[in-house]
Amino acid sequence: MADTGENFAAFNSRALVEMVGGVTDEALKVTKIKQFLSVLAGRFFNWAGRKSLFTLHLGIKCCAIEMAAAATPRFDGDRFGVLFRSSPRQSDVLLVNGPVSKKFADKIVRLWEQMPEPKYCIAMGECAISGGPYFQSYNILEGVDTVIPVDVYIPGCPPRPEALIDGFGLLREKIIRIGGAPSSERESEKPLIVGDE
Amino acid sequence: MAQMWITMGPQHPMTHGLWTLRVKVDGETVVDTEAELGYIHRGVEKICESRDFTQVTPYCDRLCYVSAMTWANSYIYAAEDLLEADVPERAEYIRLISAELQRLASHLMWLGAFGPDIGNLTLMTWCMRDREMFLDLLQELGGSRMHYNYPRIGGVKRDIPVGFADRMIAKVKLFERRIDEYEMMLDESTIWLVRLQGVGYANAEEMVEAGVSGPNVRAAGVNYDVRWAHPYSVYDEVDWEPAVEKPTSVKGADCYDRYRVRMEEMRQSCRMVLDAIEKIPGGKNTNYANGDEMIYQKAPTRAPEGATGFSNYECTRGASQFYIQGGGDGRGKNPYRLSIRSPMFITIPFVAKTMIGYKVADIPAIMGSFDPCIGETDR
Amino acid sequence: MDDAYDLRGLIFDLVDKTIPPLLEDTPLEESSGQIAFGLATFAVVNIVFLMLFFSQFAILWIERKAVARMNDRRGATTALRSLWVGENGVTAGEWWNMLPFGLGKPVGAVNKWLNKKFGNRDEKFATVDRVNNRSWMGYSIFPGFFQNVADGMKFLLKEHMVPQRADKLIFEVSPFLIVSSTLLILGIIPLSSGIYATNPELSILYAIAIFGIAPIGVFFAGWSSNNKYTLIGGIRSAAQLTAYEIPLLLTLLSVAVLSGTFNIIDSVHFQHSAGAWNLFLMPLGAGLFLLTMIAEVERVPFDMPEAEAELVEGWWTEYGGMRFGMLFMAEYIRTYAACFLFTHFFLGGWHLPFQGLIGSIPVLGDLYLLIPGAVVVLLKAWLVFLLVFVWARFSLARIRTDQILEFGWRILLPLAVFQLVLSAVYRLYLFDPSAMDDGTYGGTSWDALGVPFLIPAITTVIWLGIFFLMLNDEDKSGNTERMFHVYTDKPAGTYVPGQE
Amino acid sequence: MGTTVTLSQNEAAANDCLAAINDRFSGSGVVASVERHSNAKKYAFVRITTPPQHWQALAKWLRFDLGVNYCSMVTGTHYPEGPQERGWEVAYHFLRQPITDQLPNTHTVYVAEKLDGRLIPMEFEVLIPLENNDSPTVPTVQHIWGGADWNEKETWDLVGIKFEGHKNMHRVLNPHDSPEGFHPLQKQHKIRYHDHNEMYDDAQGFGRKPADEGRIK
Repeated sequence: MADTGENFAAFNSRALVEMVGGVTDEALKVTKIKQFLSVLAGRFFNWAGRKSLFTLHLGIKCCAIEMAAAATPRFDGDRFGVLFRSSPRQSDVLLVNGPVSKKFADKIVRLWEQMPEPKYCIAMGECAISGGPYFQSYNILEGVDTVIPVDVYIPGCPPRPEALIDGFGLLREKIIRIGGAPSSERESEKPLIVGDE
Repeated sequence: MAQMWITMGPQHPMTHGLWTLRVKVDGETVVDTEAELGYIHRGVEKICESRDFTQVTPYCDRLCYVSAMTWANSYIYAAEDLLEADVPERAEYIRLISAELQRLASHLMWLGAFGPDIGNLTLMTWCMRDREMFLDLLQELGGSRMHYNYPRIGGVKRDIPVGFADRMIAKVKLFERRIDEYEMMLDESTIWLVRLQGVGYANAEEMVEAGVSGPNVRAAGVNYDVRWAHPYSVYDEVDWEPAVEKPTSVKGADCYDRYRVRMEEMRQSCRMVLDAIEKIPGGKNTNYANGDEMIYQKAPTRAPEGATGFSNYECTRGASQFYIQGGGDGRGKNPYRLSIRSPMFITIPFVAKTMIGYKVADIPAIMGSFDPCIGETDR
Repeated sequence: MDDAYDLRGLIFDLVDKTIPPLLEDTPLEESSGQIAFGLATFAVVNIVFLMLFFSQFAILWIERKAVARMNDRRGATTALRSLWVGENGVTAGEWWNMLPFGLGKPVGAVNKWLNKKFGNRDEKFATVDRVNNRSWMGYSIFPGFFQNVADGMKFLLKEHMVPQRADKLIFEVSPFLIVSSTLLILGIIPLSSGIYATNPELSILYAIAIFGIAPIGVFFAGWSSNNKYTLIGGIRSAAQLTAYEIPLLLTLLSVAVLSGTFNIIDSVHFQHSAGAWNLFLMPLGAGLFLLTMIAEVERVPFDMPEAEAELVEGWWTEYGGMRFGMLFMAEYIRTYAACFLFTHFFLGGWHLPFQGLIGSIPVLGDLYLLIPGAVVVLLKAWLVFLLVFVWARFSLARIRTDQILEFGWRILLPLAVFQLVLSAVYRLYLFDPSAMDDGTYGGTSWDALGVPFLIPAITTVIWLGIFFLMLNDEDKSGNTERMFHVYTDKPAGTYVPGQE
Repeated sequence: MGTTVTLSQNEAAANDCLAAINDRFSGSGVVASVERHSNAKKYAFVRITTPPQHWQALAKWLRFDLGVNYCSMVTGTHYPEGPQERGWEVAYHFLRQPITDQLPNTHTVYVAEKLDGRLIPMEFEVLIPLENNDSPTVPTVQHIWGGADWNEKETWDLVGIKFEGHKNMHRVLNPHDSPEGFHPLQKQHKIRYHDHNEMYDDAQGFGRKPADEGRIK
């Protein structure tokens, strides 16, 4: 500590904290504990986050039936930890499975805002992607991505439950990369499309 | 506790879709209700005015997401009325079989969704498991799991595949035993009975007055079934009887009656398809090529201005009706106006008023027993 | 009979032998006894708590897999293998190579060898196996066990949200109220006579008192969320828990009357030394206990407070993230504690089934008696959980609130009083205190007229008879008209319009 | 099988209804006829055309004297280029269902062959042409058939035909905050991309030209 004109007689807690911090930093740098922690805990939490995707129990239209079928004996989404919760507070994934009408647009944004970060949005079916067969309608938005950022698109009208399961697989791939980044900070990450080679 | 309004929906497990039920409760008792629809109003009627008559079928498939085949058939009969098309008898039989298979799948979906309403989660997976059998059969016909685009004006898209008959008979016979299994699981459970019996009374005359139709009315002892009153396909040639329930109270049918009548309808559908597949003209194991005159007769594609077509069809939830006016697009290629009558659009406001006086916990039971489908409601 | 494996004694002995010599000639020498006691208690409490807590993952797993089987599904298959294998061909990063100093290299090598040697069964099924998390020659080990670990850890990641108009303080406090009071239950639950954290004299009363705290937290949580669903859920919960607390208390009182003690461990000892488990002496009490306990832990068919059909998720609708995770965990701990209490009160705790009979066979009996008490208790508790709680949850529907309350006040309460009187009669007139024996083979206090085990046998037979009579009666009296009366089985044409 | 209503019964009932209507309303502008569907079994139904001023009287008579107890659908149509007397049209569809009072534990199985008179199920179609102006108005039948209630709400919401005397009229399918006077099924409203219909003229898609590139979003 160089002589900078400070009063050395008085107990300088700030300097003490700095000194201790410096020593700790040095120790961390030498032992690379931070790296250990970030690698081990980061990998582990990433694994947990992508293996346990609770989906909001929201049924809009046809694809909702395929969503339900994906949870039933033949397809069994529970194998991959996909569960359906009724409360948006306890969900990670917003599965938009139908056309978003003008009346429902602000409601779905509200549901999205009620979900805690990190949260993901899957647009399932043509209606949610682009309006689908109803793209000419006076009451239907041209895709849910006009109001909510979408992570994975699952085309089909409706997509089969296998495609939905594949969509969750793609979402897990994406989570490997983005981890728990909040939804507002993934603008650069381009959305994935099921079946897009 | 003071009275308060609770808004159930649009995202709510009870709604089976996207609509809002506003309930005024006094403690646990429902005092007043209000139904709010239109969350997935897609303007199908408007879009169809710019589609030609063949292109309307996929939109009708997508009207109700659990009974696509019956809704497409319903439209096809209206279009055939408008365009004066003739249908080969084999095609009528195939339509009957496909519609009844769809009815089985739809009622299974209803039972599966009704289970969690009451709190029985296993019922859901069991019913969906059995529903897959019928989806597989319909997939053999239409090529898709849910929206088949199968009937054509003047026939059907393609014939039943070879071996379809045997597979169908085996599955339907298996399913007839499964119905007994469900009834054993449900009817012998006291909890199931105390939750359903005496809840959600709806009187026959009130319901007819309000415009409710289908199994919901037949549960109250009304012997009216479109298949019986205005038989449109070959329903007068196959072996079946309308399933009519005998209500136990002057107040009409309760949830249990509606549950029973749907179980019985499933039995009747099984009986019907088993009979129809034997009676089908041309033989059950022959496969005619696409467009063969046994299954398809070419129909005119244009309708003059002023011509109208109307169909009254027994869908899985009640009488669905189409009213088409020809002469759109200047050349008669499109419908000028296509109007759809959805049974659930009438039923949901009625059911909302039915709940008054019951407990909050009865709302899902009552609503589920009427089998709401919002796709057809909002159109 | 005391369990042969006395963990508590072992640790106390160890500490008593090591600590006082260490402290000799130090200022702490005088209080070395207290220090040793404190250290030993600390160790024992931690060990027992960790054992109870981590064995709880087993019941989560049991429920998930058993439910899947009942639903004709496969159930969760998540295995730890996906940690390094990744998803859909995107590897999760070879994290062992990212660790500094190459410390992870051996792990990587072992992994590589395992995957190569015992990985996917067939190259052709590589995708299938990866998707299904099959990790050992095409099979998975404990499939889905780590799903609950993943769920729990994910809750830690989630954002903490408080509704804007919620009562923030109470909203934040009530999960801790529920969780902390629930964890206190684990303190008095013995895994065997040698493995327990503490053993207060009146531990039965303590358990009931602790069970009674959580409803307050539930009501707070429901009220403070400022949501109508949670409010209704909280009120339903308060009403239901109050209604079922009293039959539960009376049932436990009848257990205490029969065994003559308010202590859990003593009551387990009593069952063995008197010669019969309480289950066979008071089947009615066992049934009452299970019913009230299902209601207390709010599971189907008594799960009205969180009925997801009409109240979205009941009183915890507004909780997300780790708060929700903790509430979820607390509910399972309560269930687990209920299973343990049933095991101790009615299934003879750590005593083996037919311990006297099988234990007296020369060689086999000795082997039989070697089974540790803690294992017996855990197995019994898991079995109770599987056969009662899980089975009921996924085969029954839920009862309406008014029906729940009516059932509680008008049926369970009188039955509980009746059971109390009955057990007093058993204790006073049928019990033979002189024949009690705390040995390996148990006593013969419940013999009568010279016939061994006459009283439990007769009691069980009578109650089973009543049960089956009521079961059959229900089917017959329950308005057969009502059951199957759709009229299509008769041909149309038998009736004329307007007439029956 | 004998379980269904036959064509001859249907024909007879339709003629009876026609005779009754002509008997009661002849000369008042109410025109009735028996028509046949040209699909399926070619069942007959009764088509009635009435001016709006006689509609409520006709409705009450249909409901209470002829036993038409079921209002199934209401369709409004807009003819902007139609004649002056038929710029709008409301089509009501009714069913006559055989209903009797139900006592507890009883039910009625109607035997199709034995049905006669009022009990034979019958379809009715009532057409009400309206004048070609900006505010088409028709008297409501909400109080006569409960089933007409929400159907009329929907017709007002989508087509914009006012039902005079309808209580509690509000939007049902369109959002509540839709602009005043927005009724999407009127013909002046076009659907999105309505001028790109050429790609739908060719069902197979062979001649699909990228003509609409740049114009579609």
